[in-house]
This record gives sequence, structure tokens and C-alpha cells, in this order.
Amino acid sequence: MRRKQVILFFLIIGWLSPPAVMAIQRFPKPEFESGYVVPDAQLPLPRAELLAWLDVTVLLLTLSLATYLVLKRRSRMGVFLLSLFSLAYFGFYRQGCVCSIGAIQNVTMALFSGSYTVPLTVLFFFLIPLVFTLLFGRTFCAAVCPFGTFQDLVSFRPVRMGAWLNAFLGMIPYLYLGLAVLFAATTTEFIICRYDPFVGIFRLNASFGMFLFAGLLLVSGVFIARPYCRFLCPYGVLLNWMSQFSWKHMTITPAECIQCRLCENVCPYDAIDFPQTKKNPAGQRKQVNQLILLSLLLPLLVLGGVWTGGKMHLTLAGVNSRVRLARMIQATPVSKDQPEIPEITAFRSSGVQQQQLMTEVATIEDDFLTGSRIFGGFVGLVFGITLIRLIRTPYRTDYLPNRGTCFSCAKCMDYCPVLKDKTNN
Amino acid sequence: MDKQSRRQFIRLAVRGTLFGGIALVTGNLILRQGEPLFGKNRKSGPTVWQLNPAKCIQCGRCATNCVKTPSAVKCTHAYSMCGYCNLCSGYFKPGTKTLDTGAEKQLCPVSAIKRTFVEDPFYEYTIDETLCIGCGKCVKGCGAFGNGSLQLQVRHPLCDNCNECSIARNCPAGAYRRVPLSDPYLLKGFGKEKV
Amino acid sequence: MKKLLPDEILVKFLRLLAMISGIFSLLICILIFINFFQLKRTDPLNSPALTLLQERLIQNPGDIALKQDIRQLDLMARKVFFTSQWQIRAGGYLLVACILVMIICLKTIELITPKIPSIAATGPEEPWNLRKIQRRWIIIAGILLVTFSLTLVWFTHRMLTGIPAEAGHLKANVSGRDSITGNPVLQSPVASLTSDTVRLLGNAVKSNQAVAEDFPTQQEIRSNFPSFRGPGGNGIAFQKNIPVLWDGASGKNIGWKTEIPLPGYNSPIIWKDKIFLSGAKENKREVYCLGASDGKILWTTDLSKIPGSPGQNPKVNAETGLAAPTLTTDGQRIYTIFANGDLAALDFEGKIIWTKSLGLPKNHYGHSSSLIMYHDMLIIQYDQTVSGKVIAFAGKTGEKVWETARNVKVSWASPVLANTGSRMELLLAAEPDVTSYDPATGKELWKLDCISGEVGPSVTYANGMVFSINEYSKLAAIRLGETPSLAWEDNEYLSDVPSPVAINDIVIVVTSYGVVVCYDAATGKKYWVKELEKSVYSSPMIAEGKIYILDKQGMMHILRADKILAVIGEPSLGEGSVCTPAFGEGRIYIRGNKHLFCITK
Amino acid sequence: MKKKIILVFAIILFLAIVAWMFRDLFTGSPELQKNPYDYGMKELRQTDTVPAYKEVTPLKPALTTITSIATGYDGKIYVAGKGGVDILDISGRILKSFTFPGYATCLTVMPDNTLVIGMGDHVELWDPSGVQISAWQPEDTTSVITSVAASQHKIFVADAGNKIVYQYNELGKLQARIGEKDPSRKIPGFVIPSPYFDVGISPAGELWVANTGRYKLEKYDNDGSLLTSWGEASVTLEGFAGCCNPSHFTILSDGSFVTSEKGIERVKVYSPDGNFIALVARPESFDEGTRGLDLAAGSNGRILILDPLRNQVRVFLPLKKH
Repeated sequence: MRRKQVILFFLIIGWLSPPAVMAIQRFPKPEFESGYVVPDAQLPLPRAELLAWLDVTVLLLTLSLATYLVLKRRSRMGVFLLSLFSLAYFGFYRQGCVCSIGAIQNVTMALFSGSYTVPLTVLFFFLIPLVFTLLFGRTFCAAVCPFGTFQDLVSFRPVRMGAWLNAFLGMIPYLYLGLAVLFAATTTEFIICRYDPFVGIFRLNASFGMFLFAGLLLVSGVFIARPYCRFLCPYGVLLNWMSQFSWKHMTITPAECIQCRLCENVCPYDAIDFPQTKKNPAGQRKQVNQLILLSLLLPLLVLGGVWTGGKMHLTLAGVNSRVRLARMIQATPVSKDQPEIPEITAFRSSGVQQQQLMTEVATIEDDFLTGSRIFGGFVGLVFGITLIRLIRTPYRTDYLPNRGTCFSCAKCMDYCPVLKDKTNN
Repeated sequence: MDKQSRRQFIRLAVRGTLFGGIALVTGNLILRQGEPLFGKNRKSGPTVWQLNPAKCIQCGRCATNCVKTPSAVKCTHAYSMCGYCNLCSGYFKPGTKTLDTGAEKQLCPVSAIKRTFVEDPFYEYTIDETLCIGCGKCVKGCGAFGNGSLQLQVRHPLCDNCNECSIARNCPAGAYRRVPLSDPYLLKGFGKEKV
Repeated sequence: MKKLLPDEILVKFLRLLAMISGIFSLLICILIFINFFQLKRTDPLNSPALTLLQERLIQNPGDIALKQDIRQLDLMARKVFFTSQWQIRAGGYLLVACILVMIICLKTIELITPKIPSIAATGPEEPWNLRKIQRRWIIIAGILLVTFSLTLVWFTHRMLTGIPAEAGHLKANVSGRDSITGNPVLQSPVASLTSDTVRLLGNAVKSNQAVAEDFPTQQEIRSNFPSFRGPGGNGIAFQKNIPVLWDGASGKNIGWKTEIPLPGYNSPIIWKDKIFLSGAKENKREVYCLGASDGKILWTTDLSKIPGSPGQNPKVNAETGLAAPTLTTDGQRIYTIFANGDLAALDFEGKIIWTKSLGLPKNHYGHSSSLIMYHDMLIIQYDQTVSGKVIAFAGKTGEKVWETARNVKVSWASPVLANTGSRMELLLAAEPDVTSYDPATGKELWKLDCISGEVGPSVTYANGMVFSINEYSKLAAIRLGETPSLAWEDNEYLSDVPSPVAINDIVIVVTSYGVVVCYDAATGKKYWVKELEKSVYSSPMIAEGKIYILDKQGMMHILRADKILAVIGEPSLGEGSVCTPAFGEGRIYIRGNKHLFCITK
Repeated sequence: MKKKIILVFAIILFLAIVAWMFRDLFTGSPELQKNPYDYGMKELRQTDTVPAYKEVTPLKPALTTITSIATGYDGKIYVAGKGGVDILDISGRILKSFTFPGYATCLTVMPDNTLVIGMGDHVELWDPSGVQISAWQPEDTTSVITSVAASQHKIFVADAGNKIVYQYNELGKLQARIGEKDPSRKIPGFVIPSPYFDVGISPAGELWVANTGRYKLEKYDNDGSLLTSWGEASVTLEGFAGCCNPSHFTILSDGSFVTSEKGIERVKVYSPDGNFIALVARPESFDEGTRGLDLAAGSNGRILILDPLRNQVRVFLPLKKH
């Protein structure tokens, strides 16, 4: 409690008026004869910082435990129980904020904006899962991320999706990530948080739209297993990259695969790569040709992305509140009978000149031009690389988890008839 | 070098690069925070959302846009700025003649302000936060006629401290900003704007 | 372990439970939606009935029944509002509970029903074929995306009115201009980025300067307060917004006060946000650095033991003390000298750069001439009973640059630097002469026999004229030129401690017994005389067109620096002082007998 | 088959969600809905009454921040503010400007054209040529000087900090403390809830003080006794709207009062006995939130209103003589 007894302090006359005309005066205090003591304003304190570090510790512990359960114990039950704990702690107790997914934006903003520094705890929330994934695969998704565990819980009737749908919808997270980074870098918005489907449920309190969004996503999640994780999550993109090069990734079978085909249909996420021993029916030569063609096409795709991004920059900039304000002011005629638009009222009373705003907006739009081009180029690159990677399929004799898309949830392990002990001899 | 070990090597190289990238970003972010990483003066400390009453125009969106119902924004009384007026324009509807506590005279839609007599001619006004919905009606009245001792503030125990505050996103005056956790209120009238 | 129920029955039961809770939660969902929309549609807090009644009450203020109606309706509206809020909340909890039950049931069923892996009759689809399909769909996705983006652009395009062309032109210089004027735009992240750039640029420019010349510019010197009686030692401060009202007793407008551990009659000097002064007692000599913002002592450097120090204390008068000379700085180092002739250069962190001992001065009241910088040279007036001299040391290294012997008696005055328009002159006063030297070489430029006695006050320079004064001697006005000559003299009011000040066409003399006299600089005509009735040791300072005269009891007499006498204020420090005040932007720093005071507005 | 339908349903649902996100992000305009908790300031500031004055071209002083206005006995207009004083003639020509450090909060002109300037916590006397004559400070340390009024040998200084009016002579010597709460002499004391506390001298030489906490103008005699008062709180034109009003007033040569208010910005004329006569300026004439409308009486019945927000001296001419 702040107990700052200021006997005299300064009041700014007309504090609603522009700063230029503020005059400083002391405020005449009432003089009480009855012994009445002026109370202090009640200012209760926020959640202590120490608790944020507790969150980081819990994250570290659950992540370690999850990794242990997946890689060493190979226990689906353990992963499931841990995911319940994570859901309770990070979801319902911590109410899903700050989460690793949203931390992308904090980190981006800190990198691009001179005025914002990311709190260390948030930075750790961003980093720790990445590092773990780079070492052990996406165990974070398996049992720590409250979004993932929540969706896992409701996917009662998962339907296998065709390869084409996976490929098609799988491009959305890249777009989402690109947009989130673009808007965070320009200090426009945190769109990941704006369209966060689950915090409303975790808090049992949200706007109607948020609830509807969450409800619909969960309903679709009954049939499409983990729709957010697979087809929206921007952090999943980063984890996918990390996981592909992970040091030790979980395997379906603890020892040698006996090709029993039991695990073929168990993965609700279509993340099991089947054996591939045949040669390309189209012929080696055609494959090489395709590869060369696409490699040559790649710069063109990037350029196309840059061009499209550049075209889009004004539309994208429209999300920025300053840009929106400027456009609103230009679109609104000055007249007395006009219903009051709070944005414009606030701007008029802020004392900032319209020209100044326009100049500011011009700078923002300029930033958006650069940003949108980079964003477009990134999307083009992603498309190109994805296509290139789809030209050939690696030779493999066993059923293996796809390192990129596998959530390490350990569901497949239960189906593998190969005994664990065999690994230990 | 056979195919298998070549693949292993590439994987190792990329892993190393990714590690390097993570380290680079982390290092950059930690270095740019300036000198102290811990302690009171650091820049990287945790933040909370707060609104600056000097920018607030009482548009009513604090009441409607908060993810919490009722809003975590409440009217806060900076008593040290209060004139203890008999005719409090934050308490009474404009045009009120007789100054008593009848519901028909109260400005507050949920009757969250309590009025108690101190001594002639002074009255004390206190806010019942369990009732207050953060609409800012009283703040408008107090600011227009009086000293502006009634101010909207985010009450931190109620606030979920979203990564991006949904009121901040819709605040027409841009009054919301992240403030350090060590100094979580922007109430006017504590000598903050001392010149 | 025996099972309580056979699995089939349990599964059936759980399935039923799940169904019931599912239906129940669906119902609650619907109820919450209905409640929500109802609350939205008929906002009880803004009910039209209530507004209508209230409007009616304004017309009939006396209607008691109407009042009662309003009160009841108001209470009801609030009840409805809070109840429906409660309902939504309770409904939410109930919903979560139901869904939880459903999930638990379904999960349990999942657990107890045996998992049967299904193996498709046909083997997995041809992977090469799959890849082909995937490729096709990625391409479709790409095309769709581009089409969609361009359509979006096309549709939102019409909403744009664009930014005026001139705003675009302004883009280029927006960063620079905004960071200079401190526009609110600065708060935008974009601008703050650019302001970082500006700051970096600023640093770069500054470091370039530092390479070019190793001493501060005139501008920098004027914006600081680097020596006794301000820049050049002429008694004029260039700071603005100087306070005129304060009260040490009540603390009014006293920004801070800090006790200085060791006594000393030297005045504070200021460079940027740091204040420096020194103190000494027998066998202990210290330099202090204080933060200008809060008055905290940032560091203390002990200079008690420097190599070659005489090791004995000089005999000094109590009114001079062991630390009378004021420090000086060139913005990179600070320099100090003590009554025993110990000289030291420190950096801004208090680290000793170099030290020297000039030997115990032969000066029966104690050495008191303050230090002054000319470019990168530290100049010391070292007048003694025998073999007085003026010396210049290189500030960076402490090497002697030049030394000129002075054929004068002992003095306590401080050197003054004057820019006569054509050259810089170093002006010293001691019986019998006011002497001018070239500060770069130490060569004597001119001297004039016009002062006698044990000289305490320093000279002052303004508009081509030098004024010297001493008790039992005279006030001499010297007009510079080809051959400097005595313009006029007066011996009615003389000073033995405070130095004169001159500005525009007037010169002001403060006597140590507290009379302030204003003369016409050119003719010596007296404009006015004001008796302060207090004795004064501190030298008067002019700032913002006002003269600040601090008497020994700590009262500041603020007069207009004008031909017409006007007393602007007589604020009191509440502590005696003999030191000359130093000026910062909007501030006065006064060293009292014990404390250093910062006076603010 | 069933699976396929489910899949299609789920995919459509999912795509709908994504489409909604996109639409919301790019075309979702911010809510322009009416504030359900509006105070109704806009309605309050509207009035049907036609002002008896019309506004002519405002005067623009050179100062960038103005706070107070006075007319001299020579007909010149004196405007003070941050860092100086501008002297204008009625056409708006700047006759003289001079500067000083500090912030003038109020000003008045003595019959000999000496300027009395309140500087927040002290008073300064200035010659109109820009030479400072003297300065003094009330002995109370917490002074907030909001208004000064002066006749030949009397300078009245209103101190909102101590809720008192000081009477000084032209040399700065304290003559009397007026309005100090004293139950024994039946002086109720001033109630000043905000830093608006105006004083004025009527043509008959009587001291009037705006007791804003009681929404009244009060007349005091030299020994501090309350003689008479008038005024009541009301949002209608007849009264003063809410607390801390009237924020400023001036007394015309016929003894009638001109008052200005904050909250609902309006300027009105009252008869010498306190009856509402006419509206000078509607609230719509001023920007919402304008505070500190200092007043001065100009020649030919003009009323000069200092508008600190627009940094102008607004001039209102009577439509007909009354």
C-alpha cells in the first residue's frame, strides 16, 4: 500500500484540455475541523512477480516430466495425466496467459520496437519449449500446452483426413504466424491473443463472440483432432521446424519394427509416415527435372509473394488503430449533428494536429509496405519449399512418426506389440 | 560417407544453426534491456495494464469491452484531490436541486457511490467496488465540474492481465499502456505530475 | 481384483450419464444465450421507463409518489442487472461442470473399452501418388490465397481515402523533427525507433567532435557552470528559468539539501547532471560528486595522500579555510586544488587521473584562487609573498604547458577569462597591477597599475571594459584597446571579498558590509545604492537579468540588473553561507555552511 | 459415408471460423455504438435561449499560453500568461509585449496603469513599460493566488490555497485578511473546492468574492464582514451549474455582473441584485472542457472572454443597448 501523504499537490487546470494550455495550480484542500482524516486511495497490488517465476518453474518441470514420460517411460497414461495437470494449472489456474504461443508477439515486438522490452518470464515461456523441442521433439504439445491438452480431451471421434486436406489446411499456420509477426512488429495488435479461442473458457468469462468461437472450434475438434494445433497454431510452425531437427525424437516402436501395421490408423493427427520402399513410378529423371524446375521457380514464388504483399499493405495497415483513426477522420465530415465517434472526440481533445497524425500514419504505412512485402516473400518461400519437399519421399522401411507434425502424444505406442524390455537387453 | 550418416550430419548442422538462432534472439533481447536484469530499475520487469486518467474520455468501453464481467476497471477515488463538495457532480445527476441520497438523484447506474456527511459543508464519497461496473459516468461528471478526483483505474486483483488487453485494443483515446508491476497505478493526484 | 460392475453395464451407464450431461449442458448453453441476449436487448440500467419517469420528475420536482416509483423501479432494474449477471456466471460454472462430467464419462468409456486397432484391408495408399495430390492442393491453396488477397485489396481499396501527398513528403524528416520538438507522436513505436537512431547519430556526432578537439565548445561551457562565478569567471550565468522564491526554513522550493562531510568555502561547479565540490580539514582532503537530480553524493574521492604532498598543514585564516579554491572542469575531467598546494585531476567517476604538489604556498591567509580552464589547459594563479606565478597544465596529462613569473604581492583573487572580441585574455589582479596574459602561451599582454593592498575580489569583464576593486584601494574601470587605460575610478564603496559584476552598460559592486551600488559602466555615474544591512562574502551573480546577492546569513537579495532599482525578492536559505551560488537550468545551487542546497521552482 | 459427412461438416465449420477471423480482422470496424453510460454532457450544453450578444473577430495575443485578462483605465487590453504580458488595443493590435520568467495566473490593472500580476504563489507589480516594480509573497506558505483586484490604494488578492482574500496596499503591506472563517463574527468562510476563486471590485468600490463552493457571489466590507450574497446552483440559465462555479466574474460600470462557468461553459449577465438578465455566450461557443474563461469589460459594452483553449480573446458585442 502506498502511503504517500502529499499535503499539497499540483492539479492541472482543465486536464481535459490540450497539454499546451495546461496551467499548473495547487489544489485548495478542504480544512476539516471534526478531525476527519483524508483517506488514501485504495490501490491493491497485482499478482506478485515471484509467481510469474513459479510459472516458469512449473513449465520447466512439466516439460521435463513430459519428455521423460514420452521418451523413457513411453507411457500414454502418464502423458494423459500430466496433460490434465497442465490443463488445470496453465489453463484454469493461470487462465492461459501468458502462453508460449502468445509470447511470439511479445518477443517480436521487443525485437522491433525500441520502447518495449519483453519481461524475462515471458521470454522464457517462449524459449523453453523451443529448446526442448529442438532436443526431444514436441513434448510441449503432448502434455504441457493447455490448448493442446484441452483439444485432446474433446477429440472423441477423430476422423482421418485425407493427405490433401492436411496439406491444404496445413498452410494456414504459416499465414497466421506471418500476420502475427507483422502486426506485432508494427506494434499494431496481438492477433494471436485477439483470436485466442480458449482463454474465455479457462476464465469462464469472455465476450460472446469469443465463446462462440471457442465453442465452434471445440465442436469441430470432436471430429478433427486438435484443429487449432494442426491448422492454426503459429507457435506450432516454430515447433515443427525445431522438431524436424530434434536430437532425440520419440519412436513408435521401442525396438525393431515388425511391420504389423497395427499403428497405421491410430494416429488421429495423420502424423505417421508409412514405409516407402518403391521407386518413383514417374521415373528418376522426371523427378530431377521437377526438382530443378521448382528450384528455379522458387525465386519467382518469393517475388510473387513480395508483389502480392506489397499490394496488400494498405489493407493490412488498416488493422492499425492509428491508421484506422486517420481514415475515420478523413471519412467523417466535421458537423455538429454528427453522432459522436469516441475515437475522433479523443483525438480532437488530445491536442495533436491532424497533419501530425497523417505524417505518423504515413510512416506506419511505410513500415507496413516493407513488412507486408517481407510477409508475402515469406509465404511465397514457404509454399515453394513445401512443394520442393513434396517432390520426393524418403526411402524408409518402418512406420515412423513424422518429426515435424508428431505431437509426441504417445497414443501410438500403446498399439505397438513390440515389448519394451527388448530395448533393455 | 553413406546416406544415413550424411543425413545425420545435415541434421546436426541445422540443429546447431537453430540453436544459434535461438541464442542470438535471446542474447539480443537480453542485451538490449540495458544494464540491470533484476532489481527495481530494470526495464525487463513484468508489466501490467493500466489506463492513464489524463487521456481517458469516459467513452464507456471499459465497462463493455473487458473480458471480465463486470469489468476489472473500477472507479477509484483519489481522496486527496476531492473537494468534498456538497453538490458532487460525480454523485448527483445534473440539475438535482435537493441534495439527498435518493435513488432518483444518483448518477451511478448501479448506485455504487456512498455519500456520508463529514462536517458542514463537506461530504465524503466512497466507491463500492463490488457494485461498480467501470462505466465512468461519475468520472465524467467529476472531471467536467469538479477536480477529477474520481478516476477510472484497472484494479489489479480483478484484472487477468491479458497479454493484450481487450479494452486497450478498443480504447479510443489510447489511454491504456503497460506499466511496470512495481508501480501499477496511474492515479492522478499523488504528486506524480509535480513540475 | 473383482470388478464392481461388469464392463458392459458400466459402459452403458456412463454412456447414459454422458448423454444426460451433454443434453443438460446444451440446455444451459441455450439458457445462457437467451439471458445474454435479453440483457443486451433490454439493458435494465438504461430502461426507457426509468428515463421517462425521471424526465417527468424534472418537470414536477415535488411529486413524492413519482419519486417513490423511480426508487422502486431503479432498485428493480439494478436487481435484474445483478441477478442476470449472477445467472450467467452460475450458468457458466454449471456448464463447465456438466461438460466435465461428460468428458470424464467419455474418457472412462474410452479407457475401459478395449482398443482394437483397425487394419485396412488394402495397404496404405501409394505415397508417390499422395505426394502428387498434396502438391496439387498446395498449388491450389497458393492460387486461392493470392486471389483472395487481391480480392480483399480490391474490396477494401474503396474504403481508403489515402494520405495527402505532402504527408508522404514529410516522411523523410519526420523522425528528426519529432524527436526535437518532443511531439506526442514520439509515443508511437515507430517514432521511438527513429528517436533511437537520432540518439545514436547524436552520439556519433559527439564522438567525432571529441576527436577533433579535446575541450568543450563555448556553447557547452555556457550550458553548464564549469568554474567559480560561471563560464570565464565573469559572474554571469546563462541558465534560464531561475527561481526567485524559496524558503529554506519551511523547505519551500528547496529541491534537496545534502550535508557536505568536510567544510570548504569553494562553490559548487556543474557539468550536466553532476555537481562537484571539495572539502578539507587537517590531514583530510576530499572531492565530492553529487547527482543534480536528487543531491545524493555519487562518489567521494580521498585526496589526503598524494605523492609529494608537503605533509604539513599551511597556516590559514579561519575565513579562508583549507579548501577555498573552487574546482573547474573541461567536461571530461575535474580539477581541484587545496590550501596546501595539492593539485589533482579526476575523471567523472572519481578516479584520479593525475596529481601534483605545487608545494606549500607562502600565503598568510591561505591559498584561495580558484581554478579555470582555457581550452584543454588548467590555469592556476599562484600568487605568493615571494615568487608568485601563473601556470598552465595540460588537462589530460598534467604536464606543464607554460609558466610565467609574476612580480606582484600575494593575492586571493581568482583568474578571469575574457573574450575581447579579437582575442582571449587571462586577467589577474594583485598589487600593484591588473595584468592580462595570452592564455595559450602565458605571454603578458598588458598591465595597468591600479590596484593595491591584499587583493581579494577578482576582476570582471564586460563589453570591452575590465573592472577591478579592492578595499582601501579603488574601483578601477579599464577600457581595453590598443593601450588599455583607466576610464574612471571611484573609491566611495569598496569591497574586500565580493567581486564586481558587469552587464550591458552597468557595473554592480557589492561591498562586504552589504551595500550594493550600480554604476554606469562607461562613465562611473552612480545609478542607485541599496543597503542590505547584512555583510556579504559571496560574489554577486547575474542570471536572467537579475542580480543574485547572497548575504552571510543566507538571505538571497534578488535585484533587477537594471539602472532602476527593483527588489524582486529576498528569499532566505535558513543557513549561513559565504559561497557564490551556482546556476543550473531552473535551479540554484548554494553551498551553505553545512549543506549544499538545490533550489528549484 | 457417415464419416465423410462428419468430415465435411467439421471442415466447413473450421473454415467458417477462419473466415470469420479474417473478416473480423480486416473489415471489422470498431464499435460506433452509442455509449450506454453517457453522462449527457452534449444535451446539457445545449440551450434554446438566444444570446443578447454577438461574437466578433477574436483578438490573438502573441503569448502562446494565456491565463488572464484585464482592461486598463486607458482602454487597453492586458493579457497575461506563461512568461509574459501582451498589451493590445481593441482592434487586436499588439502595442507592447514583455516577458518574465514564471507563470502569471491572474492580473489586474491599477488606476495608475500599474499591473498587478498574480504568479501562483506571489504577487508582482509591473510598470506597463515592462519594468518590475516589486514582488511580495503572502505569509501563508500554501498560497494559490487565483485572482487579483485593485483600486487606487487597495490590492485584493484571492488565495485559493488558504481560502482567504488579502488586502494589501500598493507597497505590498498586508492591510487586512478578509473572509477567514470566524464563527464569532458570523463569517462562514469560503468553500473553494477547486482552484477557481475570483475577486472583483464594483464601481462603488465594494469587494465581491466568488464563493464557488456555495455557488454564490458575496460582498464583503473592509473588516471582513459578509454584507450580502446572491446566486444558486442550477443547470438552467438562471443559476450556476454545479460546484465550483462561477469560475470567473467581472463587474460592469453599471454594477451588473458578468459570470463565466466551467463544466457547462457559458457566460451570462446578471443585474446588480443578482437577477439573470441575458446570455452572452452559449456553451457551444466554446470547446468542450474549456476551463478558465477569464472575463473583462471592454469599451461600449463589449465583453472580453479569454479562451485559454483556443488561446484567443473572444469579443462579444451587445446586440442592443440595455
